[in-house]
Amino acid sequence: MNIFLQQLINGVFIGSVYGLFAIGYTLVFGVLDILNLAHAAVFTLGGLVALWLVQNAALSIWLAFPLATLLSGILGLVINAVAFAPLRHRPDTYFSGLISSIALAIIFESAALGIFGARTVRFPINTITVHIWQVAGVTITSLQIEIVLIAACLMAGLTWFLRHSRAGKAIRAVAENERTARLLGIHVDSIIAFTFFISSALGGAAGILFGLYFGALSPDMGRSIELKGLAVIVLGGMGSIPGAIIGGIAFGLSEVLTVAISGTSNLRDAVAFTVLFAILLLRPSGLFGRKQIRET
Amino acid sequence: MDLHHIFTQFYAVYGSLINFIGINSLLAISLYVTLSAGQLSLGNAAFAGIGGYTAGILTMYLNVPYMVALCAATLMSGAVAVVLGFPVLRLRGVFLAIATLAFGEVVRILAINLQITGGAEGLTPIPNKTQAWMIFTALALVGYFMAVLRRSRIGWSFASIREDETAAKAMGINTTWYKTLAFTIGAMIAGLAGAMSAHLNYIITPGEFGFSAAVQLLIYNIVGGTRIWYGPVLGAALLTALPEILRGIGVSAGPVRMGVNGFILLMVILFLPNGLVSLFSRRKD
Amino acid sequence: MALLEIQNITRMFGGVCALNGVNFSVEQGKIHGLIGPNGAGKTTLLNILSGMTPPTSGNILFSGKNIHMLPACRVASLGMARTFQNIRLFPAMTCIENVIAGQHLIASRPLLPRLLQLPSAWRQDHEYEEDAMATLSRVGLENRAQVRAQSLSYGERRRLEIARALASRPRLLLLDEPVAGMRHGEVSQVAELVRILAGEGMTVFLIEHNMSFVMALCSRITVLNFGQVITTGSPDTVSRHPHVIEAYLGVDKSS
Amino acid sequence: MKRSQIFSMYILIVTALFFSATLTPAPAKAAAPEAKIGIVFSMTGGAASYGATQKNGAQLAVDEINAAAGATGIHIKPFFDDDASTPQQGINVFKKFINGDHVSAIIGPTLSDTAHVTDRIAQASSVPVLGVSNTAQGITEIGNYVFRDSLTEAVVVPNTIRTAKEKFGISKVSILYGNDGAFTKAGYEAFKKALLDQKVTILSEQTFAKGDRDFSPQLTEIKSQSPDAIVVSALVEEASGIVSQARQLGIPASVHIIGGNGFNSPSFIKNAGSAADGVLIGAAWSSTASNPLNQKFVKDYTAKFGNPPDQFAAQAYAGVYIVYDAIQKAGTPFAPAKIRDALAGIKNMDSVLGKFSFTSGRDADYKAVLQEVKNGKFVVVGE
Repeated sequence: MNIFLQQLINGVFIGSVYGLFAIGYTLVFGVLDILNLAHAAVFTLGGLVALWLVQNAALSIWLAFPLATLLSGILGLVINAVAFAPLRHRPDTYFSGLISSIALAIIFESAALGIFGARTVRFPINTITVHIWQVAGVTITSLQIEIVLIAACLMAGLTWFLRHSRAGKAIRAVAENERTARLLGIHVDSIIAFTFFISSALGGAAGILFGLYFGALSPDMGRSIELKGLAVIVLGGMGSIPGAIIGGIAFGLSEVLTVAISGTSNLRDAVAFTVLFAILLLRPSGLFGRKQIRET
Repeated sequence: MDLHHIFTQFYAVYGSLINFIGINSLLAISLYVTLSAGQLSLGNAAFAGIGGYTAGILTMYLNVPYMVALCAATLMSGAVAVVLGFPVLRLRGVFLAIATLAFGEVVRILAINLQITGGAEGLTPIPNKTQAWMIFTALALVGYFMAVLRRSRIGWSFASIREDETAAKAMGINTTWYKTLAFTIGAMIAGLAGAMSAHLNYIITPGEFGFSAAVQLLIYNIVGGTRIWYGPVLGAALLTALPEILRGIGVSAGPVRMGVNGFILLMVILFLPNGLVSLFSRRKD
Repeated sequence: MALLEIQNITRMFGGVCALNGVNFSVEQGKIHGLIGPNGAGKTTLLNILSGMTPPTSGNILFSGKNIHMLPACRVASLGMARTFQNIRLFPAMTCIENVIAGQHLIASRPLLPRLLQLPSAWRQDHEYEEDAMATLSRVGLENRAQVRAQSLSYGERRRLEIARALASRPRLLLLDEPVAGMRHGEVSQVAELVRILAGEGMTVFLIEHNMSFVMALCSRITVLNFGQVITTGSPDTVSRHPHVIEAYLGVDKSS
Repeated sequence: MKRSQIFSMYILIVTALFFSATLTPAPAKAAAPEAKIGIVFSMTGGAASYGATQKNGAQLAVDEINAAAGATGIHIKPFFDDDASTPQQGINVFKKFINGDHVSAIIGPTLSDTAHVTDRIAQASSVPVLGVSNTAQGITEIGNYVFRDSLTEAVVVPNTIRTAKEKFGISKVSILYGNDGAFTKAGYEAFKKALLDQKVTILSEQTFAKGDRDFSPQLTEIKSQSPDAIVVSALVEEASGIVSQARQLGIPASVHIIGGNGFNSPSFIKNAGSAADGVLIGAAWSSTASNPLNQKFVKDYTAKFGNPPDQFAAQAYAGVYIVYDAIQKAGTPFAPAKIRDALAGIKNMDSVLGKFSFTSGRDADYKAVLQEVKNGKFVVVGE
């Protein structure tokens, strides 16, 4: 029995990291109907910048984490200014926005390769003290709990922010209908820039937590989570924050259970993409999505 | 040194590069066809994989003649495209892209786990049958076909669907049928290119058909320009030769080349929306 | 003889009843108007007629054939063409290209003869281009043939969309607010064009808010309000009908 | 212009050319003979981290050789290039080396997938190619111009399993391997054959994909089977993740972890931290091997590049010396065919890898080594 429990914990843990990555991804899609494919590169750079702060600037992780998250947010502003704002008024904006974000992702990855080198590196051993507990035959580490808590706080914080704060409501208004939002006096351009700031900050934070737990950061670490992030936001419903959180946990669990049941993980990714494929065809609005997505 | 020697010297060094330009141009056109009907598909790299594996298996295990293997590969990719097309082509825009991307990843994972496709090491040794003239004859024929298609009823229907699918329906265009046709023609050309490439490199590995390969085809189209069929060919030729050009200028191997690639794409999408081909095409924009 | 018979068409969007038991018919070779306040369900009805949206219940007979289940492209191929309220032109194409695209149903343009470069193929193309130019000149856009649709003026776009609809030589032309936003001169030009088309035997069914245009042009008018037909008849009888006045001008409390 | 004037002008030009050629500031003696060697590794793409250390090892060897060769000895003129971890780019580089630069020998490429394709071109143009990190089957079978100085897993692994059985009494194991890379798949096949040959029961076979970082599902399964040891075929990024997560999941230290070539790098110990202790690594080279050439190499490399060398750097370094030794035996830096014959004839040459010779099939032949990680250092268990 405790193996199943252990797998459950593994699934919830990795699912919360997927969820944290996905809410930034889906936030931008919700507002602009465009996929920001540079998001995975921000995930990578967030982790590497935090590592640099801890190693070279000798900051404690509890200072480096918020600072690197902030820097990732600023990177988000750059992404918006360079890749999305200039294209907003073009007829094929969803298409060209996709391409410009791919271009930025390539540039960011080559910058990471150039600055931080190709080697896989990790946070110094004593960055964070890790206690390992054996509870009813199931092992949980303090780091796991801290990460799940931080992820949960960020997700809850974002949900509260969108529902109750003025800026949050403005973001939802722009997501609903940009022209009407403009009529109501919302400064749409700065709200969109602000959305990129939050989205990239969350993406960077997910990268730092991922690097911290798995002890492996490299310029191409964003690649494997990019496709899974895509599957999570489609599963959860494009543009829906609760969908991304629940989708992330569900996706993490499905990955872990596929391995547990089939005993081998070569089918793991195949299952993930087949599920994604099926959802797109049968229920493209996903679990919680509400956008009119399929027919014209 | 007489001209002949200079040419053989140039071809000896850059022969394989020229072949890759030809293959990548064919792959770029395969995506151009689908884009010309307004369908953003990221599955053409996977169709190239299907074509490559089909032809490779036929020539390696059943030593089927090369030309027959090419035709079989083209038809196989087309058949898979028709089956995949009907469910997938009801999706719009970025959702179609994600669905075809998921299909591409499933193909890649299957190729890794199946025995007949040679698993992770890839299918090898595939007899080296592809010659340069074959690639460029195919490219010329496909190019001619594209130019003529543009002026036929099919071409006008693709263009109408690309501009506005609803209006196209109201004009009597059976959009489902024509979208599937664009998707299938693209898949067949990709299958042909994949089969030729497999017989050029002795080997075909699953890694060549994943997400980044599909995105690369999209980049050829965007940089080249998707308004006219030889736009993507221009994009494919430039970006395939870029590493050699950069080496020639003395840009050291490593991240800088990758950065230059990304930078060119960004400049094109920001300042040259209709791609390089719009620089010297006479159409007033 | 009725070309188009609409038999108690109903359409529900979730709980909202957009159309409720609509019944009327459109005579062959006549100009039929459909008027009613905003939100009466006019465009929804047009979408149902053209096969864009399936009705919840009811039938549509087009020269006797039941078409309410057919998709838009099949309906169009039976000889019905339409324009859109918010103008759906092909922006990146020039005017002549828009009209050539509109010839889809009548221009076969087979691929094989073109591949073989047969002279008959190019002659055929030339003929179709001339036909497209003729259609353009009917709407007064012959000197704007090579201009991109996206750089046309509002009135010109409306006329180009009518030209594109005419390109497939339809038997029934559905116009969704053809003169909305046009200057007076252009309105009378369109009215003249529609009169000529009807004269040539084409049946025209149009939705319009410009009352003088409708009253002058249409031989029969149907008034729609809250998804129900108030009345169908000649312009005079309709303009004096109490419910029509009430729907437009509201009830006179004093009387 | 009269014919005679043209003729005299002609003579003038020819003599001017002749004198200028001899008076060009050539060094006093004829230039020292130069052997042109093409060296191609993956500087970008998936295998970039291996290409980087390989280039360092090769560069160090080239600098040492050119310094030692002095004015008269044969110098090495290296042509470094990047195959971007793809067969396509590898072909372009090989063609440029052979037809453009007319190199006499080639070292590389990094990945076996690329070698499968590029080595055929070297064979067809009869230019000897020495792989320094290709361990998959079917590489040296391509032809008599294809060599490699990297011990294949098929040689290293049986020795590892035998020693592990004798020393730690291992009878039942679980296997965990990366199934979408030629390097890790080849390692898995060698381990499986060795385990079956030596009658070790295999409880289960778990797989993961390149780039994966989360191994807890597989490790939880393995933990429930309580094996004597976990046999892992992985690259270094995955290896450190697997080991640290295994210990974090509570798999006791009594359950040994046995790794292949992929583990043999200082970044494995750095990244895995204390979890690396007790891990057994069968490898083709050890940084703590006592042979003096090796000690000097480790000291010089660490001084020059700031971090200790890994197996990939060592095999690249040895590869340059092997090719140089063959060029010296062939007596001329320009005849690829003679260099090939000299390479084939190398027997018991002293190198950082130990007493090195080529087998008849042109594979590497020297003593593999089993290492155990003890408080942060590789310790050689049994020769």
